[in-house]
Amino acid sequence: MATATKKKLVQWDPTDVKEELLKKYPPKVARKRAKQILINEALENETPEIQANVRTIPGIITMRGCTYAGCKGVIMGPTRDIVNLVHGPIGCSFYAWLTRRNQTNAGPDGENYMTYCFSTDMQDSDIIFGGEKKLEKAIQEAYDLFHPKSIAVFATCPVGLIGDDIHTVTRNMKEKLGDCNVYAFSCEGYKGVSQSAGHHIANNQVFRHIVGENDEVKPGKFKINLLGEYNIGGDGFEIDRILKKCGITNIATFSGNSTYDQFASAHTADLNAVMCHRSINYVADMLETKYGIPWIKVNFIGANSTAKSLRKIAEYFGDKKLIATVEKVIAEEMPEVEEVSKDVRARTTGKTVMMFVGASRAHHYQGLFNEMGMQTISAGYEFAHRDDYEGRQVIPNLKVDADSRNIEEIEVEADETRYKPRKSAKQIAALEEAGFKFKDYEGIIPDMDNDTLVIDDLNQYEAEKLVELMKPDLFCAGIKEKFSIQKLGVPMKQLHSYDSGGPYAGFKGAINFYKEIDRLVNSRVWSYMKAPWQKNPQLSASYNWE
Amino acid sequence: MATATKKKLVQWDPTDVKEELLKKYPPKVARKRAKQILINEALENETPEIQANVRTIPGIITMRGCTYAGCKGVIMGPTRDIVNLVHGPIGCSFYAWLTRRNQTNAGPDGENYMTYCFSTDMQDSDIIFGGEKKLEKAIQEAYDLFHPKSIAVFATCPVGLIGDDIHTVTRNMKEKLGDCNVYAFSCEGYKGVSQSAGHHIANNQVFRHIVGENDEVKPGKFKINLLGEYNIGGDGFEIDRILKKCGITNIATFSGNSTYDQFASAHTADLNAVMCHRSINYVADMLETKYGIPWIKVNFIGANSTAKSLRKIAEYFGDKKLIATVEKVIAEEMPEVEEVSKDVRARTTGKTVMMFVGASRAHHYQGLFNEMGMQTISAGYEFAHRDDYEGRQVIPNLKVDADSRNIEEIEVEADETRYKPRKSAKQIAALEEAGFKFKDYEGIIPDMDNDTLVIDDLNQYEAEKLVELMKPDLFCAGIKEKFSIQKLGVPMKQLHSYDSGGPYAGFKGAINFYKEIDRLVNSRVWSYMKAPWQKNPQLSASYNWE
Amino acid sequence: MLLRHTPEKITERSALTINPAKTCQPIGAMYAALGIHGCLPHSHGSQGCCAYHRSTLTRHYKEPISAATSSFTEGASVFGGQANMMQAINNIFTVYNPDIIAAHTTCLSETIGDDLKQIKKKAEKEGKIPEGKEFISASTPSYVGSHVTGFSNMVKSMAEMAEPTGHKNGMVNIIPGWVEPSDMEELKRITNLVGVKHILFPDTSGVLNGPLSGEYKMFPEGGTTIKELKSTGDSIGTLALGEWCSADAARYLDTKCKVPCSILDMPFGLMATDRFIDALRTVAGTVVPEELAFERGQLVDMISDMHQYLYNKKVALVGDPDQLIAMTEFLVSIDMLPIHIVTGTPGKKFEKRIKEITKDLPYEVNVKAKGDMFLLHQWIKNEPVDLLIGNTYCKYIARDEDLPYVRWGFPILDRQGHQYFPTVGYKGGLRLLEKILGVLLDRKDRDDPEEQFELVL
Amino acid sequence: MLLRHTPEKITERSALTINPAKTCQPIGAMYAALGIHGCLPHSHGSQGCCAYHRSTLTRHYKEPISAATSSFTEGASVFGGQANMMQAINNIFTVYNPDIIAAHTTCLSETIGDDLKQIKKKAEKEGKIPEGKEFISASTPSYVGSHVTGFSNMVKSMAEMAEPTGHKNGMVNIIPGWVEPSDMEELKRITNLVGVKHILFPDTSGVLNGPLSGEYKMFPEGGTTIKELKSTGDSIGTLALGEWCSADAARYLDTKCKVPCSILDMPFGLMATDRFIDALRTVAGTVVPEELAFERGQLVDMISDMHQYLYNKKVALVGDPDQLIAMTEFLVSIDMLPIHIVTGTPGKKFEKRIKEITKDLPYEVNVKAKGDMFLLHQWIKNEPVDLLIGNTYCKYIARDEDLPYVRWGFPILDRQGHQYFPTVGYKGGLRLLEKILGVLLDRKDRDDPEEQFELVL
Repeated sequence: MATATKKKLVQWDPTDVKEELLKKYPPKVARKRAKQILINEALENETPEIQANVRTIPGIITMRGCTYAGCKGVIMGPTRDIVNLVHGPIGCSFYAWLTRRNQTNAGPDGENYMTYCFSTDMQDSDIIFGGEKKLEKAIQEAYDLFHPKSIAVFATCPVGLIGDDIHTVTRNMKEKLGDCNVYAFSCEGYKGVSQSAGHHIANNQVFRHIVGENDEVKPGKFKINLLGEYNIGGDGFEIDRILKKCGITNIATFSGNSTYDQFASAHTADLNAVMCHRSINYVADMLETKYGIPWIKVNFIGANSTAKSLRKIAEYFGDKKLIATVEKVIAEEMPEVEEVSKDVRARTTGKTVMMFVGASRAHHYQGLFNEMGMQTISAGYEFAHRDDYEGRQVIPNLKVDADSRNIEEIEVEADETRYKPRKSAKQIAALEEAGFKFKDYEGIIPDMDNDTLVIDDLNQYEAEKLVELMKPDLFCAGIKEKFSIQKLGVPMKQLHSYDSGGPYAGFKGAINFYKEIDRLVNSRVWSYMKAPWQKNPQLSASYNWE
Repeated sequence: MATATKKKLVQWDPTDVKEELLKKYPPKVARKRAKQILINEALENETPEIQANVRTIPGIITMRGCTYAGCKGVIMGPTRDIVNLVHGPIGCSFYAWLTRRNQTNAGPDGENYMTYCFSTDMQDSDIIFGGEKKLEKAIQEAYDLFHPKSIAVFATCPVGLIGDDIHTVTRNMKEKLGDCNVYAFSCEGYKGVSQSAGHHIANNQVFRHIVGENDEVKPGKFKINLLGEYNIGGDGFEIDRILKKCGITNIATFSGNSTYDQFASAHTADLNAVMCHRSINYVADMLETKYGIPWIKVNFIGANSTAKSLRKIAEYFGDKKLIATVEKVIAEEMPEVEEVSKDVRARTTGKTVMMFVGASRAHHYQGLFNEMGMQTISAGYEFAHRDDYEGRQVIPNLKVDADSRNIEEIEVEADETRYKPRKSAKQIAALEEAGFKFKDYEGIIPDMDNDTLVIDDLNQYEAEKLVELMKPDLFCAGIKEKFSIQKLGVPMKQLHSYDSGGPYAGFKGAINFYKEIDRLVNSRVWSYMKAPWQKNPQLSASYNWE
Repeated sequence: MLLRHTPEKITERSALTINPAKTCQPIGAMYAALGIHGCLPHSHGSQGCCAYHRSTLTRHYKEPISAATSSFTEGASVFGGQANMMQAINNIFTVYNPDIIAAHTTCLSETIGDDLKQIKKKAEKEGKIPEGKEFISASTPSYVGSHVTGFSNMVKSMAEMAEPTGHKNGMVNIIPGWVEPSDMEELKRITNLVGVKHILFPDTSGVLNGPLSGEYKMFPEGGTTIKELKSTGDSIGTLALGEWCSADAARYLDTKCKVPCSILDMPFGLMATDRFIDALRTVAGTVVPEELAFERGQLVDMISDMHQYLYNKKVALVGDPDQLIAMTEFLVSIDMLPIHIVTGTPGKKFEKRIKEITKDLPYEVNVKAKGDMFLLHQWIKNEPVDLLIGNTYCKYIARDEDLPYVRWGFPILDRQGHQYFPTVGYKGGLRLLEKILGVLLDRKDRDDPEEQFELVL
Repeated sequence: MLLRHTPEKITERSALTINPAKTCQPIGAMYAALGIHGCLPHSHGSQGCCAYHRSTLTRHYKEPISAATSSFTEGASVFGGQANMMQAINNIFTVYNPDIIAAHTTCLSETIGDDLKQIKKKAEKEGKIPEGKEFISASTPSYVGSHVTGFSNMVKSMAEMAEPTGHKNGMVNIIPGWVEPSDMEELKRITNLVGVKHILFPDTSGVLNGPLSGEYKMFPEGGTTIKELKSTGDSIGTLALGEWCSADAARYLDTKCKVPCSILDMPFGLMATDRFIDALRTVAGTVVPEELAFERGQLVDMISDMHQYLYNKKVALVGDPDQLIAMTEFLVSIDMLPIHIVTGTPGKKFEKRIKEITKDLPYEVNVKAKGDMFLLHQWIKNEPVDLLIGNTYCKYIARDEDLPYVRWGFPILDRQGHQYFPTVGYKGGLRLLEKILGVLLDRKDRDDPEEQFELVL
């Protein structure tokens, strides 16, 4: 296939680029953005500091969404058997209806409400006189129609402002209905500075209202929870396939392809494997404090990371047979992966990519691109905190600002009856001795090359400038960014929804991704930008008859 | 539904109309056409004479097709398990490929070649050096691929001219292949004056090469053949449904939904029921002469005609139980028919129709239209002979012209071993005594009102004039005529292929037809001919704001 | 089954909406604003609204959708969003430099009572709005009406830009309503053919169906210019297409600027297009060219040629009021049977109008305003149809019930064409017929028993 | 199965054609002749030929097709058809009064050696051809070439009407080849946009896509006029679209009238349209307007937006050489894999050209000229495809093999649209993409397991 030939700046100095990005801003904006744009450098045993998780600047076209989106859309969206009822005007529920590509498999006749959109469709009268009665009635109508095991209520902006007490309403309805767990999320869109606050609110309530509800012990020798995996494009299916093949039991995924019962049983697992550090690391902490389940950071994006993560889990359980099985599985899966990567590398090596997504993928996918010989020349997160950039060591000295202050932190302590350390202090020490890292995450910065640009909360204007100046072969972000980038003749891959592709996690996912990126960066279409009469406008003096 | 309001001539004198039709013609053409345009009148025990089955006038846009079309397309087309191989340039075979809507039911795995198109695709070299070798090879290739029980070869124009001896080739191949009956039809398009010659050529060869090939006696108490029914739109299926319900066994249909074996066994039936008099009455005669099977004219178009025909068949067999069953079946079927006809009559009564098709439908369908209260104001045939207009009594004194002379007539005599009169002379006499009519057909003219116009071989120009002058509510002919008529704002129903409808035969067919005609003549679309600004072009002086 | 929990039995719901047939006002205001040349729409609320609207419009058009937001924080929600808006105005003009900002409110800013008109005054006073630049706003509370209402409100704000000079400009204002860029293009083509000088607003053609050429223009060539909008008050009259989408703006120009108006149906199908063209030539005193009569005749021709496949086929429809009214009339006019009709937008007028149009059908017609797709699906389960017409969310019903299905309306997230090929006018009617026939005949080809499989249709 | 006797095993056939991918010359001559204004095509042979051609064209266009025939009898076949032709000429001018008769031969009249040119002389001598009326003829033996050849031969006869005056007329001749009326309309629109004065012949637009208005015109407004045809010899050059359909006429004008010509591919798809437009502006020295660049950009945009659904999809194609060459190039250009390509029309050149276009495909490509649909079906059984493109006869293969299928080519007997919506040019490319994506995505929506069913595509 013909590759579009793009003129690369022979050499670009990152400081020039940064200057370019800031030049046009009003001083106040420029000062703020300067702290969020980092030119990476390797420092002696410390990581350069970046400003993150701060307010979006009004009027600056941002990639970010709101707290409701993070709570209802991201965290609770993928759970199939909970009726997610949005309390508010119709829009918020409509926009979160089936738009995130998190897949679920309810089987031929299992419960699945993900294809449905539930709303109280608040009208002006509700705003004026309050919406609690309507909410109560809506819960009753949902219950009468579907008899679900659980109904979750989500607040949108006006709810908080008019003071509907959704938690009381849901508590009462839970009592009234008896066999249905009803609870609410105060995830009004104006809270926090990004989706991140919504993740937090969602996870807190899941922990508070669902986790621990079912003590029944599930079968399985090596039981883990997978935290921060949302089964976009079937990622979770592929990871579950691999875990199963290794003999590892996944008790609960938070929250891809999940069910109410998985959450309820999460406390019976023996290890928490954290995929997306940002959206859920605090849940891992709480599960450890309350139930004694240790957690480790894993990454199933990229064949090598997948292998590494499997080995890490096996090492944790320290079971010879498990370790052997894991090695066997890796040995089985890798050949096809390597065959395909070898094939595509011929066409992808040396190509450059930029990534600005979420708060883990911009990091995780760098490994996958490396496997294709592609280099990440700039990256950043949409809603991360400093620890996602610099590593967890900065957590203690993160200052809590006005916006974070109101996002509830749950204080948990060991459960009287159910706290049970999965590893003794001695075992833990031994493992750490051997270099095994618990609750450890170093962030994106250390993994990136010197002089690459790390940019937090990149906006539309900066994205366009970056592409113009650095001419990457591929740009990764979300749907809002996709087409303005492609208008510039640069292929754009969505790493939130994966466009139409996936799975990209695990071994088969890696293969899918190699092929998809090969398709994108080598598509003939990028060579069609100009018409012949635009390429050579001057007319041949005489007619060119055959 | 809104009916298009059409201005009818308050009164039209048929002589004026006829004059109008002829006015524009060159004298020679006018003289000829004058004989083919008849103003119907009721005469004392004789029928007015019309000229028919004469040459089409070069340059006058005719509805007629050619001999090949009548032979390959009409007669042999509907037979599913014979490989119909066209010897000639590609076109003739291509145009006869699946275009006639005669349906067949081969079951899930029966032989069915009707969806295929076979041709020798003659090239100039074949024209120059002769095509016999290629034909031979093509037959062999067809045999090797499909091993059919029979292969039929059809000659197109050049074949006769270059003198390919297709009959010798097929005779030899029949011998060579052994288990495959191979024969040919000299149906070059230039023969005769219309499709009619092709019907004749086809039927002769079927009679000569297939009929009588299988003496095995089929089960069944009342065995008939149905002659001249081509299963357009499933007519034959409906007739078979009714016959079966009555306990009458249909041995062979010539040739709708037919198989080679049906033809081969036709001589074992006890009665020939003739639908389309024109295309096949001579086969009925031959079957009687050679095997002693009497024939009667039937008509399954229209519920009343269907009932009449069933009673006639029952009367022929003279079996009490059969007569009772037939009455029972009619009693069962008629209520629904009458209900629907009653419903549509409210919208169709008084509407007028013109019909110019084939050589039986223009006659048969008048009964069906009468059942809807519609009147036929002009009708005629495309390729009929005088007896189809005036009745069989004229046959003896039909003069054979140059074009008919070359269409072979087979001389048959009683079969030494297999001739067996189904009824004794005495029985026949008794039946006739009781008013039962054998081999009788009175033609279309006696069934039509005075002052209606009977027109043979109507052409495009006359059709347009007729519609302009007489403004019928419906016009029936073929695909070539359909859209020029509809452009005039008059709905047009194809009575060759039924457009996309059918079956229209029998009881269920009548119901289908009532509904279809109701749809056509009452469609809203005929009221949309003019735009508002065309209906009232003058502008309101002032702007018409609300 | 994708919608496996939807029961055939219909029970009354007064508080719970399931599978809505509408969304909220702001997205309509944003879409309308994109029909002004050089305009940056602005969402005055928390940033999620803006993100959602941009995403939905992007998925529908596969085009970049630029819009800014006031990014409310909790603080702003308590103390008011004025500061955010002021900051936004400054940043927008500095960084993106649009000709105009078209701001709309949200449930959030409406609930706390922010007044954009007053904020604009303050911005002007403080010189935050540069010389020659414009700022307009519409109040679009999400808890009133629907996306259609928001569209209408922003269009009305455009009309409010009118600056009558007292001298007629010889133009006819045409307010197309919420139709596709391709439809707006076609409306201009038709109007030009009738020889009527006009101002069409809003006009998203050239904005949301743009080329891929290696350049990115945040503000493409297309859109109604500010100059045109200001001159609408001098026009000789206004043709507003669609009572729900366009009437308010037209009536405003009538009352405030004495520009007479006529409210027509959206020109989908034969009759509505006839009326639109007849109105054009009547108000402008021009003659309709043969070319349009020819296109009309082509549509009538295709209706007659294919009538047997359309006749008496039952149809379920869901969408927005103005579109459904015209489509229902079209379906009735081609002898089809629209029997289930739902819009999520409130308005009893709608049900009344549909009942008028369908009064001669030999069938009981279900129609509901402020209904939802859950109800439509239940109606279909109770009385099956031959065809379903609606937006992309209908695909779940279509697959479960195995229905022939034509995508038409907003949003269409899974097929291409709507942004390039019009469905208004006679040519649009041909396209609608082609699509309807396509799915009906595909079904016939799929289901006909082999002995009835047809070569010629 | 509809084609239940078609075996997967491919055996060589040298004498038997099964399910042809072509038909005979005369129908091409008839179609071309309908592209002359006021023309009555005439078939010199037995009346069946004319009946078949009229029926096929009628089923394809759902329009009246008027054509006359010499109605050969057995006698005429022996003694020659001159008398019939003379009689026909007289009757035609008397009864139908066309401006011109365009007669073509058949296998019958060719075999017996009738010479229409000589017959014309006789008719002229005997004053059978009225003052100001024309009679042209083409030799179209059915046993040579295919329907495409017949089309080309009649178009060449049109070129032979050229009467050079010695003064250039500033026009460019454009010979569109066998495309739909809608395509010819679109070619004129594009050419006008580039500002090139032109004579397009033949031109069936306005002839075979006519309106229903209550009137019947045997000779509609459309078609290339005799005056234009006579002046083609004074044009500054000829652009012939399609080697098979249009080159002969162009080369005739070149040799006989010194009108230089350039033979291009038919402008289906991006590249071929690029070349056509570039040739237009080059030969006429004009500038391509932004409007066309915009349309081009829209096509490129849609290719990029939907590339993931097109990429590496295998396609089987059957049709006519010029169309297949352009379509194959288009499919390759959008990263699809055309792997089985059949035309019934003879010509090794065709196979050579297709092999060039597909040389970089990571796939063995089957291509055959003078092939048939039976072979195509066998190829598909041996190497299945994701998409089938061809005329209506493909529907039997599509149903048996359960293939997504786009109707394109001649004849299309069971769907509407081809006569109204072009597939040439950039807009035509958008339509082709819409149709291809439509069937591919419909299949995806049909077959995706429920957990992978997608809202957004």
